[in-house]
Amino acid sequence: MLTSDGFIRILNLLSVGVLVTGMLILWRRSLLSAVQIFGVQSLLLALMAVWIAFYTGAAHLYLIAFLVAAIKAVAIPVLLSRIIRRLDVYTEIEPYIGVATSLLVGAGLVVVAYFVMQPVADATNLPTHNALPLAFAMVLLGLFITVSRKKAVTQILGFLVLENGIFMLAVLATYGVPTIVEIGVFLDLFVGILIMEVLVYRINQTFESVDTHVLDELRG
Amino acid sequence: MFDATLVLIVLVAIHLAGAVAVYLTRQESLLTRQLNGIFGIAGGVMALILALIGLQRNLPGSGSTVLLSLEGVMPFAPLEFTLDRLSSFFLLLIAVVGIPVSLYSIDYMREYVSHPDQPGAHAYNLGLFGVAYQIFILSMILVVLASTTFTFLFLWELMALASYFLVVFEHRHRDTQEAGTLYLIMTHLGFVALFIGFMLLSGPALVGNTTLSFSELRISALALPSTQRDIVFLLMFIGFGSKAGMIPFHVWLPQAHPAAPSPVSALMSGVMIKLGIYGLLRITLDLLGGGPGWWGGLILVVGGASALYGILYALVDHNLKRLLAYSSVENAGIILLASGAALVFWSAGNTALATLALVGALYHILNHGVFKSLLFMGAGAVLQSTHTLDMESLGGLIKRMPWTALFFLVGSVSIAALPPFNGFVGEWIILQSLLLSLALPSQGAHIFLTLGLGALALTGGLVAAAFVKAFGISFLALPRSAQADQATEAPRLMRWAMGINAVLCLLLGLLATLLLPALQGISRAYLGPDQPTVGLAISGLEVRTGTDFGSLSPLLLGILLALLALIALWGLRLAGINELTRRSMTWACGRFTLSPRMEYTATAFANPLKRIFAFLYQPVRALTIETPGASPHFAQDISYRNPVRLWFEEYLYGPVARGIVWLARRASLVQHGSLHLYLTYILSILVILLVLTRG
Amino acid sequence: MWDMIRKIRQVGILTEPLPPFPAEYTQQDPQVELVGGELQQRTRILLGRSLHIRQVDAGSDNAAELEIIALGNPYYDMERFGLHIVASPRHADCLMVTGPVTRNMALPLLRTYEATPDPKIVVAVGDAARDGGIFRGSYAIIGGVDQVVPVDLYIPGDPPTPLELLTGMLIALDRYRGKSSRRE
Amino acid sequence: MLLLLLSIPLLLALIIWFLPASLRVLQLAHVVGATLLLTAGIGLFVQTYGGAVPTALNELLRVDLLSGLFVLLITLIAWIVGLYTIHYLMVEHQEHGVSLRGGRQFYFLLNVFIFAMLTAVTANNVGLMWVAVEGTTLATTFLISFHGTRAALESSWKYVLISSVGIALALIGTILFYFVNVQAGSEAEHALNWTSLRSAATSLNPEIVRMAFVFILVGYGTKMGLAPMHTWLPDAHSEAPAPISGLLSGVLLNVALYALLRFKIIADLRLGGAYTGNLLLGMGLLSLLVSAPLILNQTNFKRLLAYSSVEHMGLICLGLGFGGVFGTFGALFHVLNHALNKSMLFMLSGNILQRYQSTRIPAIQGLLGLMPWTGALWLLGILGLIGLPPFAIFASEFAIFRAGLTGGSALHLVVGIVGLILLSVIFAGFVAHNSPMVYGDPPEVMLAKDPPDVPPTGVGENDDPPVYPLWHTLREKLTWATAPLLLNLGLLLIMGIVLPPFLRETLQRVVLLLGGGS
Repeated sequence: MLTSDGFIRILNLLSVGVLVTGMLILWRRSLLSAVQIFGVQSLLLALMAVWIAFYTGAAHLYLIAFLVAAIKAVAIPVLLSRIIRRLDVYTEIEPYIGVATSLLVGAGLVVVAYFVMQPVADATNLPTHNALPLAFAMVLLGLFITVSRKKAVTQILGFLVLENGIFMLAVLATYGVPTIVEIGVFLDLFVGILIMEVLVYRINQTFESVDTHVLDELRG
Repeated sequence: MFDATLVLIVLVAIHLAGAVAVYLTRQESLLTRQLNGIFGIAGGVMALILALIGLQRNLPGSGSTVLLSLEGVMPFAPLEFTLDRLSSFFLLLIAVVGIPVSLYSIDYMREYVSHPDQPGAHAYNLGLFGVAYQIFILSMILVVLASTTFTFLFLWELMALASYFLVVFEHRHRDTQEAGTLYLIMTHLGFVALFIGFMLLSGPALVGNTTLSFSELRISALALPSTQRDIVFLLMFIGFGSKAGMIPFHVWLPQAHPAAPSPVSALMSGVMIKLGIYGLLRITLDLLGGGPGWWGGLILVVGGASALYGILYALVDHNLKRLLAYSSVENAGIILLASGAALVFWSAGNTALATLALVGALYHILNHGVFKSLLFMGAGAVLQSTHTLDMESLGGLIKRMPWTALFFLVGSVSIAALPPFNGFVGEWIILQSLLLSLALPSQGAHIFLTLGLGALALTGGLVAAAFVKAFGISFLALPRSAQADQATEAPRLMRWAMGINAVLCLLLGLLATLLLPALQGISRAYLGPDQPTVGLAISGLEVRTGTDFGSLSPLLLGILLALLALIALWGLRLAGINELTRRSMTWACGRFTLSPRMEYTATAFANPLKRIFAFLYQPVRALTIETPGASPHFAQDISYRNPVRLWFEEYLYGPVARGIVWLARRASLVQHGSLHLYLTYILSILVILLVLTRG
Repeated sequence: MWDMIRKIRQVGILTEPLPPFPAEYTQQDPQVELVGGELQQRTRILLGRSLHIRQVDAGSDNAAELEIIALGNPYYDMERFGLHIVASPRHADCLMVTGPVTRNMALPLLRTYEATPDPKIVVAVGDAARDGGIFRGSYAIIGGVDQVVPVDLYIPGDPPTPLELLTGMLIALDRYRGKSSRRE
Repeated sequence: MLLLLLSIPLLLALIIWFLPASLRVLQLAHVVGATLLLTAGIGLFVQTYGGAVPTALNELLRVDLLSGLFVLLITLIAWIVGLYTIHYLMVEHQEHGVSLRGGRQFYFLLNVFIFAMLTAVTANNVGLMWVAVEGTTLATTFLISFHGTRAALESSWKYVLISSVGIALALIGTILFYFVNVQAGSEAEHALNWTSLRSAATSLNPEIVRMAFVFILVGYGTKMGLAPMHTWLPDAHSEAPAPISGLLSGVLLNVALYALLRFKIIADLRLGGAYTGNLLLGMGLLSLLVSAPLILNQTNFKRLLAYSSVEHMGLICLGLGFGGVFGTFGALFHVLNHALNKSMLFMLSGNILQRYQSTRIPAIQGLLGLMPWTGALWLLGILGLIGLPPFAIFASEFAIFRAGLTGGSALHLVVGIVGLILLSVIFAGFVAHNSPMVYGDPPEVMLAKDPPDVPPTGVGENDDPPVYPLWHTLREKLTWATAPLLLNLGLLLIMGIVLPPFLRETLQRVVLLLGGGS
C-alpha cells in the first residue's frame, strides 16, 4: 500500500499533465495534433482513474477508466481525424482570439477556477482535493475553446475538453459517480459526437465550409 | 319583489345563452340579428330590474348586498358580486343605454350582410359579432357588481377584449385594424396601472389573505401610509382615467369610435367610458374613503383640460363620429371635473357642496349616456344611409331622413345643455356647485374651482358651436354628394330606438326631480349627511341649491317654454303672418341653379375658431396646385388641406413609441447570429454568477 | 388668440381727432335739400323707415351706376333722406335697374324680381334701361327693362343726374304707396 | 404503470423502425401509441393524485405528484401533437417532398424524444435525469434539421452545441450535489437519488450547495431558454417542423424547468427560499428584458413565438422567485397554461406556413378570411398568450404578479413592476404584429383563379414571392390540422374561468411539495 503522500504526488502530477494538455490544445493550430493531444489527455484521465481505483479500491473505476480509454482516447480521436481528413481542414486559421492571448486568458481562467472552487476543495479532506480546481479549470478551458475557435471540429474538441474536465471533477471529488449514470453519460457523449459529426458533414455539404462563423444567418 | 341574486343569475344566463344562440343561427339571417337584439334587450331589462332593486333598497350606509360569492373558482381569488347604490346607478345607465342600442342593432347590422349580387364579398360574421356583443354587455354589467380584485380586473379586461373584437369588427379596413391595436394597447396600459394600484392598495395587512375583496381593501386602505395612498390614487387615476378618455390617455378614443359599428360606438361612448368614472368613484369615495384636497384638485384640473381639449378638437373635426368621440372626451372631462370638485369639497369638510357636485356628476353620466348614444345612433343611421361620415359630403338629410334629423337635433340640443332637455339640468347643477364654492374658506381651492368654472363655461359655448356645425352642416341645406342625395330614412327599429332615447332626453330634463333624490341618496351614502348647510334640496318639482342660491324647476321651465312658443305661434297667426307668406326659390344672387358648392362648409364654420385657437391647433397649411401646362396660371387641380396638430399623438406618444422601437432595435443586436457570441454569454454568466456566489 | 391680443397692444389707437370743419363746406344745395326733405318726410310717413333699394346692373355701361354711387357721397348723402341700398333683393322694397338688359342678365333680373318681396316697385334708371338707349338694336340685348319685368317708373337721362334720381325716387314713392295700399 | 409508461414510446419507436413504408400506417401506429401513452399518463397521474409514490428499478425511477403532473402534461401534449402530425406530415409528404424514409425517421425520433422526456421527469436519480435531458437534445437535433435547409442546419448546429455545453454545466452541478451529499454522510450508491438528497438536505455544505445551484441554473437554464442562455431557442423553435416546435416549446422547456425545480427544492431546504428565489428573479427579469425588444422588432412569426417562450419561461421564474403560496402556485399554473397555449400556436404556425409559404409576418394577411379555423384559433391563442381573460394565462399571471406586488418585499415590488412594464411592451408588440396578419383580405396572389404551374420550393426561406398550389386559395375546412387544437383552446378557456378542483388540489399539493414537504 502506498503512502497517501505518494498517492497525492502522482495524482497531482497527472492533474497537471491534464492541464498542460489542455493548454497545448489552445496553443496548437494544427487540428490533427490537437486531436492527438486530446487523446493523450483522455489517456491521462484514464490513468488517473486507474490510479485512484488502485489506491482506494473503488472497483467500478476500472470499468470507467476502460471506457474513457476506449471511447475518448481511441474512438473519438479516430472519428475526429477522419472528419479532418475527409473535409480537408487541417489548421485553425485566424481564431477569434490569437494564440498568445488565448494562453493568457487560459491562465486567467485557471486563476478563476481556483478562486471559485476553493470552498469545494476546502470542504473535503479527500487526498484528491488539491487537484479539484484544476478539473474546473479544464471545464472553463473547454468552454473557452468553443468560444474562441472557428472550425466546427475545434468546437467539438472544446466541448470534449469540457467533458473531460467534468469527468475529472467527478473522479477527483467523489471517485466517480455511480456506474449506471457514468455509463449513461458516456452514451450521451458518444451519440452526441456522432450526431455532431453527421451535422458537420451536412454543414460542409450545404455551406461548403465548416467555419462556424458562416452560420450567422439567423438573427434577431 | 324580485330576488336580486336570482335576477343576476338569470341575467348571466340570458347573455350567455344569447351568445351561444346567436352563434348557432345562420350567420347572415335576420334571425341572427333579431336574436342578438332580443337577448340584449332581455339582459338590459334584467339589469334594469336589478338597478331598481338596488336603488330602492333602504338600508343604512352604502346599503350593499352580496349577490353571489363563488369560493374557490380560482384558489387565489374568489368571485364575488355585490350590489350597492353606486353599482345600481351604473346598472341603470347600462340598461337605459343598452336596451335601445340593442333594438337599434337589429336593423343596423344588416349593413354587414353580404349583398346578393356580391355573395360573400364583404360579408362579416354576424354570429361572432353577437358573441362579442353579448359578452361585452355582460362584462360591463358584471364589472360594476364585482367586489373582489380578481373579479373586477378579470371582467375589466374581458370587457376590453370584447370591445376590442367589436371595434375591429370591420377588420378589412386598415384604419380599423390600427384603431383596434391602439385601443387594445392603451387599455392594457391602463389595466397595468390598475393592477399595480390594486396590489398596492392591499398593503401589508393582507399578505396572507386570499381574497383581496373590496371589503377587506376598504379596511386595509385605512392603514396604508399616506404616500402609498397617494401612489395608489395616482395609478388608479391613470388607469380609470384612460378608460374614461381623459387627456392625455384619450388617444384611442377618437380612433376606436369611428372604427366600430355604430351600436358599439354608442355603447362604448355611452356606457363603457363611464365605467372608468365608476372605477374612479369606487376607489376614491369607497375604497380609499376620500383623500387630501389635491386629489380632487388634480381630477378637476385634468377634467377641465379634457373638456376643453375634447371640444376644441370636436370643433375642427369633420368626421361625424370622430366629432362625437371628441365630444365624449369633453363630456368625460365635465364629469371628472364635477367629481373632482366633489372630492375637493369633501376634503374641505363641506359635504353639502360635495353632494351637490357629485349629484351633478352622476346625473351628467346618465344624461351623457342617453344623448351620446342617441347621437351615435343618429350618426350610424346617416352612415348606413349614405356610407360616409365626412360632413363635407353630407347635407340636406333633413329632407331625406326627417326622423333621424329630428332625433339628432334633440341629441344636439341636449348635449349643448339647452333647456328643457336633460343636459341642461346636469350642467346646471354642476355649475351651481362651482358657483357656490366661494363658501369654502380655502384660497387654493378657490383658484382650482374658479378655473374649473371658467373651463366649464367656455366648454358650454364651444359645445353649442360644435353641434350647430354637426347638425347644420350634416342635415341642412343641399346634399354635397350623390350618396347624401340618395339617402333614405333609417329603418323602423332604428327610428324607434332613437325615438326612445330622444324621449328619454326630454323626460330626464323635465322630470329630473324624480330621479335626483336617488342620486342624492347615493352621494350621501359615501359622503355623509349635508354639512354645514343644505346643498341640494328637492321639493316637488323644484330643485334648490345652497340656501336659496339658485332654484330650478325643469318641468315648469319646460311648460313655460312650450307655452311661450305656443303664444308666439298664436300671436303670429293672429297677426296674419302666414297669409302674407310667399314661397319662392332660395336667393342665389340671380344664378339659375343652387349648387352645394355655394354652401357653408364645416371647414369654413370651424375656421374662425381655428384661428383664434391657432396656438393650440398649430394648423398645418398644405396647398398644392397642379398645373399641367407650361403656364402656372391654368391650374387643373387645387387642393388645400389645413389639418390641426394632434398634440399628444405628435409630441408625446410618437416620440415615446419611436424611442422604444429605437431602443428595441439596438437591443436586438443581442441575438446577432454568432454562435461564439452565444457561447460567450454562457461563459460570462457562469463566471459572473459563480464569482457573485463566492463574494 | 395671443397674436391678436399682442397686435392690439402693440398697435394702439390709430385714428386721429376730427379737424375743425371749414364754414364754406357746409353750404348746401337748396334743391337737393328740398327734394331730399320731401323724400325724408314721405318715407317716414309711408314706411316708418328708409326705403330699401336693391340696385341691379343688367348690363349697364356703368354711367348710371356712377351717378347712383354719387348719391351716396357726403354731398348728397341719400341715407339721410331715407334711401338705403341693401345687399339682397330679399330685403328690398325697390329694385333700381340700370342697363339695356343683356341676354345673359335677363334671367337673373327675373330671379331678382321674383326674390323681392311684395309690395315692390321697379325703377328703370337711364335711357338704356328704358329702351336700350345707345345699344338699341344690338343682338346682345333684349332692350329695355320692361321686356323682362314690369317697370313702375322710368328715370330718363344718359345718365340721369343725382338730383334727377332723387326727384325720380320721390315719384317712385308715390307708386309704392299705390301698390302697398292696393294690397290692403 | 410507471414502467409501462416508459416502455410505450420505446416500443413504439422500435415498431416504427420496422414498419412497412406507408405514411398512413406509420401515422396510425403513432396515434394508437400516443393514445395508449396518454391513457398510461393519466393512469399514473391518478395514481399519484391518490397519494401513491410508485418507484421502479431500485428507486432509480420515482413518481410523486410533481412528476405526475409533468407526466400528464407531456403525454397530453404529445397526444395532441400526434394527432396534429396526421395532416401536417401528409401535406409535407405530398407537397414538400418529404420522403417516406423521412417520415419514418420523424416518428422514430419523436418517440425517442418523448421517451427521453418521460424518463427525465420520472427519474429519481438526478444523474439519470441529466442523462435523459441530454438525451432529449440528441433526439431532437435531427428533428430540428428535418427540412434540411441552410437555416435548419445552422439552427440545429447551434442547438446541439449550445445545449450540450449548457447541459454539461448542469452535470457539474449534479456532481457537486452528489459530492456534498456524500460528504454529508449519505450512502454513495444512492447519493445521487433525489430522495436521498432531500433527506440529507439540511446537513449539506451550504456554500457548495449555493455554487452547485448556480451550475444547475445555468445548465438547465440553457435548456429551459432563460436569457442569456436562450440564444439557441429562437433558431431551433423557428426552424423545426411545427409539431416539433410545439413539443419543444410546450413541453421540453418545462422538462428542463422540472429538473431545475427538483434541485431548487433541495437548495431551498438548506438555504431558505431567498437565495434561489433571487437568482431566479434575476434570470426571469433578464429573460423578459431580452425577449421584449426582440418581440417588438420581430418579422418572423415563428421566432415571435419562440421569444415569447423565453418570456414565459422568465415569467415562470419570476413566479418561483417571488415564491410564497401564490407565486409558486401561479408559476406552476403558468407552466400548464403556457404549454397548452404555446404548443397550439406553434402548430398553427405550421398551418400558416404551409398555406402562405412564408414565415415573414408581412407576408401573412387575411388569415381569418382564408383560414377561418386556423385564423380564429391563432387570434384567440395570441390574445390568450399575452394575458387577456378569459384565457388561463391571465389567471396565472395575476397570481404571479400578485405574489410579487403584495409580498411586502421592496425588491419583489420593483421586479414585479419592471416585469409588468416589460410585459406591456411585449403585449404591444404582439398586438401590433398580430392584427395585420389576422385581419384584412388575403394577398392578391392567394386569390388567383388560375393554378400556378410551378410547385412551391423551399419553406419560407427566401424572400421571393412564393407560388401557391390551387388548394391554397380555398377556404379552410376543419381538419386534423386544427381539430386537436380546439382541445387546447377549450382547456385554456375552462382553466381561465374555473380551475377544475382536481387540478387545483394537485397544484396546491405540488406547491407544498416544492416548499419541501413530502
